[in-house]
Amino acid sequence: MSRDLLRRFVHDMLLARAFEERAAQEYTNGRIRGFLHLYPGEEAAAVGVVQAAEPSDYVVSTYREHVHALVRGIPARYIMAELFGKKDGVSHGMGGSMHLFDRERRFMGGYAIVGETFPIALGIGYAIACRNLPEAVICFFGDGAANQGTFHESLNMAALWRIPVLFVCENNHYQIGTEIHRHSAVTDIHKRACAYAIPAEKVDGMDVLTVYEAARRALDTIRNEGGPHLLELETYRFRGHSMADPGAYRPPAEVQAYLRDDPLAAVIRRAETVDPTPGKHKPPLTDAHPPSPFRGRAWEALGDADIEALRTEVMAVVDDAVRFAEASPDPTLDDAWRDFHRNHAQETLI
Amino acid sequence: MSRDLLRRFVHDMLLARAFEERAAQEYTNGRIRGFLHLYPGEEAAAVGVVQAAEPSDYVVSTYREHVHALVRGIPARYIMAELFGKKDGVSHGMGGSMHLFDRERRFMGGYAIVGETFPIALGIGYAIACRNLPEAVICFFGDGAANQGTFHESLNMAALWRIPVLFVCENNHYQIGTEIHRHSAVTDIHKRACAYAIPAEKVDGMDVLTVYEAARRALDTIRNEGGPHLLELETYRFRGHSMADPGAYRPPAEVQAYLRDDPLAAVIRRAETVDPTPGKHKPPLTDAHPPSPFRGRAWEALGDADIEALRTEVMAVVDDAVRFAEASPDPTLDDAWRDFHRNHAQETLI
Amino acid sequence: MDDTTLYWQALNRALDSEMAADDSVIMLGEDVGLYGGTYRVTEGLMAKYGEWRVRDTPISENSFVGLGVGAALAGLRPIVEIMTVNFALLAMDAIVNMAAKIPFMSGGQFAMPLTIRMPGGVARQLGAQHSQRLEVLFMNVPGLRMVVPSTVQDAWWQLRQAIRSNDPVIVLEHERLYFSKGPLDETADPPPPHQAVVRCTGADVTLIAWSRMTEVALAAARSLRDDHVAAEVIDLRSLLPIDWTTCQASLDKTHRCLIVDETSRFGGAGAEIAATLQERCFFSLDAPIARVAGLDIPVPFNGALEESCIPGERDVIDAVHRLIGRP
Amino acid sequence: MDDTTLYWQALNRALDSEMAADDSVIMLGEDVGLYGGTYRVTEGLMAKYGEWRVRDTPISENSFVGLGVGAALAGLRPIVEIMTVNFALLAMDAIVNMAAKIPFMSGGQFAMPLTIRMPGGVARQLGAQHSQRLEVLFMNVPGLRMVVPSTVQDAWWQLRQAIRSNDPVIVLEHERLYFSKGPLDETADPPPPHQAVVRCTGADVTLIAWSRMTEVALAAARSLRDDHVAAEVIDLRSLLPIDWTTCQASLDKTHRCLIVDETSRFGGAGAEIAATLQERCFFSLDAPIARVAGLDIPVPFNGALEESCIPGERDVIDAVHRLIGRP
Ligand SMILES: Cc1ncc(C[n+]2csc(CCOP(=O)(O)OP(=O)(O)O)c2C)c(N)n1
Ligand SMILES: Cc1ncc(C[n+]2csc(CCOP(=O)(O)OP(=O)(O)O)c2C)c(N)n1
Ligand SMILES: [Mg+2]
Ligand SMILES: [Mg+2]
Repeated sequence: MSRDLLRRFVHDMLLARAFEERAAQEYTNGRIRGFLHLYPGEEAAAVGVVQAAEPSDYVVSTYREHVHALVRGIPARYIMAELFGKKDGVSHGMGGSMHLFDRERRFMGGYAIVGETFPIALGIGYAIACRNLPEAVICFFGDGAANQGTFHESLNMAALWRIPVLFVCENNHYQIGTEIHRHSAVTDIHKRACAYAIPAEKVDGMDVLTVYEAARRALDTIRNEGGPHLLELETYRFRGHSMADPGAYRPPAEVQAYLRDDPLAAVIRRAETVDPTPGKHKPPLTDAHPPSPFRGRAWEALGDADIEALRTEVMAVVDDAVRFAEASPDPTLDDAWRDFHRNHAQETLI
Repeated sequence: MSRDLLRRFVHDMLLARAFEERAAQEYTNGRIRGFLHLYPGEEAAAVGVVQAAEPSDYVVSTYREHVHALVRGIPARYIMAELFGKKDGVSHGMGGSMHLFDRERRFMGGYAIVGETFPIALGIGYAIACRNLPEAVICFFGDGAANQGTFHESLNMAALWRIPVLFVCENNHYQIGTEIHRHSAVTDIHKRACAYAIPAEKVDGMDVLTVYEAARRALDTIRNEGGPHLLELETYRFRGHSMADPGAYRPPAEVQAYLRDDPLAAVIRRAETVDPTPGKHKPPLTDAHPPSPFRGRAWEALGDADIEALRTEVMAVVDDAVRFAEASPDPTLDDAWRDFHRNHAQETLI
Repeated sequence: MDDTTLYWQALNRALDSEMAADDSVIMLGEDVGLYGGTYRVTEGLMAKYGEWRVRDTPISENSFVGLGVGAALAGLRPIVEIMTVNFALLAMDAIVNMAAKIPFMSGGQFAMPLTIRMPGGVARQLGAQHSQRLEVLFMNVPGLRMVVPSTVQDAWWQLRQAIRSNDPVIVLEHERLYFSKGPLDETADPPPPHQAVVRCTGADVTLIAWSRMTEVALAAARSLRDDHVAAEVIDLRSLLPIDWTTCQASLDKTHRCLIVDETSRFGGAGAEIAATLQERCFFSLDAPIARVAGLDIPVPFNGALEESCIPGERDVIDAVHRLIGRP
Repeated sequence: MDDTTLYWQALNRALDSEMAADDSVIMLGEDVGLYGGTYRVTEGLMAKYGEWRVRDTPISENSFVGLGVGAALAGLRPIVEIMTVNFALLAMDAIVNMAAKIPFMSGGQFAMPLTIRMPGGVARQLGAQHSQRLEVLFMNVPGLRMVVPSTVQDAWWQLRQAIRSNDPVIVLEHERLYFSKGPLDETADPPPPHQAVVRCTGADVTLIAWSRMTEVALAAARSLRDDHVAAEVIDLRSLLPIDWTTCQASLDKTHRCLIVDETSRFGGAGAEIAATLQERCFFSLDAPIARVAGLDIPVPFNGALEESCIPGERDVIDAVHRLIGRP
């Protein structure tokens, strides 16, 4: 684990949090409308997994995808502009919050019908396998999505033909207001992969390093041995399902408990105190007192000042994104028709 | 195992075979048209399971359902008439071979879209559970159907709410021309129930007694403890998928091997030679020579004459069925409209 | 009779009253129970009737609608809520291949007392996947019925009628109507569920609308009155079947007809209305039957573009002017 | 140019020629590989192109059509066979919510070179669930195209054009056409895929048909000639979009129009045709646009009843007589 990577994680998680909180504000201000599904609490999932991917890998996501898009490298400006429905939005204001697409960065869309990410990822993976390329597809989905028929259908095909897809379940325990024990007979989503003989594991989705390492391992296996893999990340959303949902169905004590487990606070704590390069040190000798994993501030750790600088940096990025989105023009109906017809404009048919 | 029951099995299996072979003939004669999916080879499944059910249980089946209907007690006449598309058919000539319905006998339909039996059975089971009745639903499906999304969706709900459904997979290893290893990543269908924590087992689907006992046990559990159960019956269809399919994709050696395992021949052999009331005898003492399960003809077994009589009986039933079907009039368009409007004719709306 | 009932409240009371009246009425759908329904329509019912009669489901549309079909076969009267019509695309097999066909395929042995509730229409910036108007998916399916209540009173009447019907009935609600207000008389006798109603009389032109477009048509009719154009507004109330008699009577009087259709124009719901009415009223028409309808494009997210994709008051007024040949 | 090609063979050659020409063309569906397709359309292709390009799928319609969508996003040109249109009801989410919308929702970033092949129509006693005509399911979906070849030559042309298109194109074949025969010229230049064609000229009445109904209309036209009625038969060839120009030109000449529609009448495909043509041709029409169409009932299994549920030559002749006011 290099210092740069740790820095990267802290940066991404700060940016993710700041971006989403600002989006919430802009929604309250009435500058964003429609459904707005925010990600606070789940940042370690997107950051850990997407950072583990290569630029040549593909990412397929849901309606809760701003952070996946951000971490994938889509500038905050274009995402915010899309949330505002503006012409410079990443989908030209045609898609909106739930439908971010970026062809160049292989960000293959946010999908708003639960369960769509499975076949889309399967198809992209099929194209990869067909051509025998060393690429993989990352397919995000929620715990609720695991009950859609496409989960089952797509996992079967992925296993059958050994398609390089990393299925990533962001298990936040809720399908809107329905807690997982009330929507699934088997609540360990990764265990369901047994029905398709797909290797699967569950890891702590509140810890970005753990997520990153698990994703890395899974992607290595996919690249070396082929075939799909499933990763279940246990996580939690701090907010309601969308801006329209106060989340009243959750016991306050539950929310409080998870808030104490905030993945953003955790990564900062870690960055400030844990030596990010354990490999360089010898393992501690056996001792009567088990050695503490904390060493005080390690020489390669990030200091308060570093964190502060990152905070300032992401705030500037988000401010800039809002200014940019505001300034961007509304698309016209002509723009809409042009986007609609773009792909068959110069089509030659035989 | 009573002699009556064994006799019943032999009778049903003979009838099933004779009915289906005759239907094939009538198809060749041009008196039956459309898709015709026959059952020879799989009789032990329908007979063993449906005989294990109570009259108050419900049966839901597929397009390959003539034998389920016969065993359920629908007279061969009405089934054959339906295959002929006649007015006295069990569905009045409106349904056809794939859509046999008999409300009175709780035969809840043959469904021609693969995967439909799951939600239908789930819904009937829901109604039972709602009212807390000691009834169960038997839901037939093929190995190919296990890849339809509804399998997964419905099993999850059945497990979650403990719905009394016995899911019965007739695993004949083929989805039309696609062998199971080419359509399923996990070919032991019963193992897929692990994804829903549904108790499941696989038994020899070529042996009617085994099937009957497994179904009985499963239904007992369902009635006593609630919740669904899954039974996988390993079987084989001797014919092509439907009359339109010569089945050329199957190696002749494979077909030959299964033909030697004919469940009809097996039950007759057993009826003639095996004591059908093992409970009455003491277990054999330990011995250097393991005792043979065969005892020569036991006193309660069926003799050649009994079998011949049954053969004659079922032939007469099938002949009668064909005569009846032939004689039955075609339904008129008025009949069709009447059936179509039957249920809202006297409707009172508020 | 009070004047302050919201559309969702009328639906909620209709559900409550039918569940109270008949034990075999059950309800299921995503978040209909504990959460009380995305649009509050099922609020309070789980607490009152218990989880076996008000069931929260997993996200498994095809199977839980199919569950409703099976339960109807076994004698319950299920009401299935699909959260929005857009997800009905996942349940088409259950609706079209099962619910609509079983009663007939069984030779009339089985009834299908199934109600499927769902909101459709363009709401506010929900994006292309969540802004569909899918009326036509069901209109061409013999065996189904579909009601499209536009008022609070009709929401109350038509939902109750749907629940009591032995046919599968789709109750197509509208996301932008849930919080609309109107009078509700719970004791008044309803018209038949498929009967159209004249919401405003006039002799110059007939506007035919349903669901939310009724209020757009009525607003246009009010403005047109200032231009001395008397528009008659028909609210179809049901799209399957359609009450041709009421339409024909109006066209025989006005000789001109404009259909106000929120679905995309090409192949939309308005097509059947125009096709049948031109056939029935050809010789009394002074002009072709016109349609003002949704644009043939997926709905853009941008708010202004979204509005311009569906008919508004101005579009209706302009179309009427074109139709009657005034500038 | 030979005269003995079967419709399925033309499709088979079209697939072969496109797969040979372009490595990115792949194919998938139930039993398309080893089995060679239920109607032989894909015969021999797996042996030639291998299983990665000709893939047998499990029974998972929504996901394997969705697979096609994903593969198209990643640069392949997938051809998905749905065994019959009836199973498309399971794949509506992939077709309507994904394939039709992604190119637009992405602001035009992605093309969707996806072809979906499937047979529709009433075949021979397949029962209500297997006898659907679902044209309208797709007509109201902006972003899709749909061609409906009625001849061997068109099967060859239009399938190849579909594969080469960057839009999602539905190729709606017909179960009763696969074994019909006709001439095939593999070298001739095709008209645009959505252009309608006049199959037989006449000045008294225009019959508009597509897919198998074209041959029914043509047979009726031949019989009508004996009654001294000259019917012009238009084969639409495409239902999305529809070539209005060709239709309008004909109606301006004949002043009468009958639509021959195999779909159920109410809300069927013919509705849009009638609705638009009465609008465009109102002042040149001598009679309302008429439709002869499928009955509004699920298709009964009984063979004679089945036939009486869809238009036959006699129905067309009778309707023409009614339309031109002769007994
Ligand atoms: C097919 C479908 N059904 C229902 C919905 C409405 N809906 C949107 S999000 C959601 C819950 C999804 O839960 P989960 O998959 O756990 O994802 P999370 O929102 O928790 O990230 C539901 C029911 C939908 N968008 N699509
Ligand atoms: C949804 C759907 N897809 C495809 C078909 C066509 N089809 C009919 S039977 C069948 C194979 C089913 O195999 P299986 O479930 O194993 O049952 P079996 O025929 O072997 O009894 C297929 C693909 C169908 N009827 N429904
Ligand atoms: Mg969740
Ligand atoms: Mg099978």
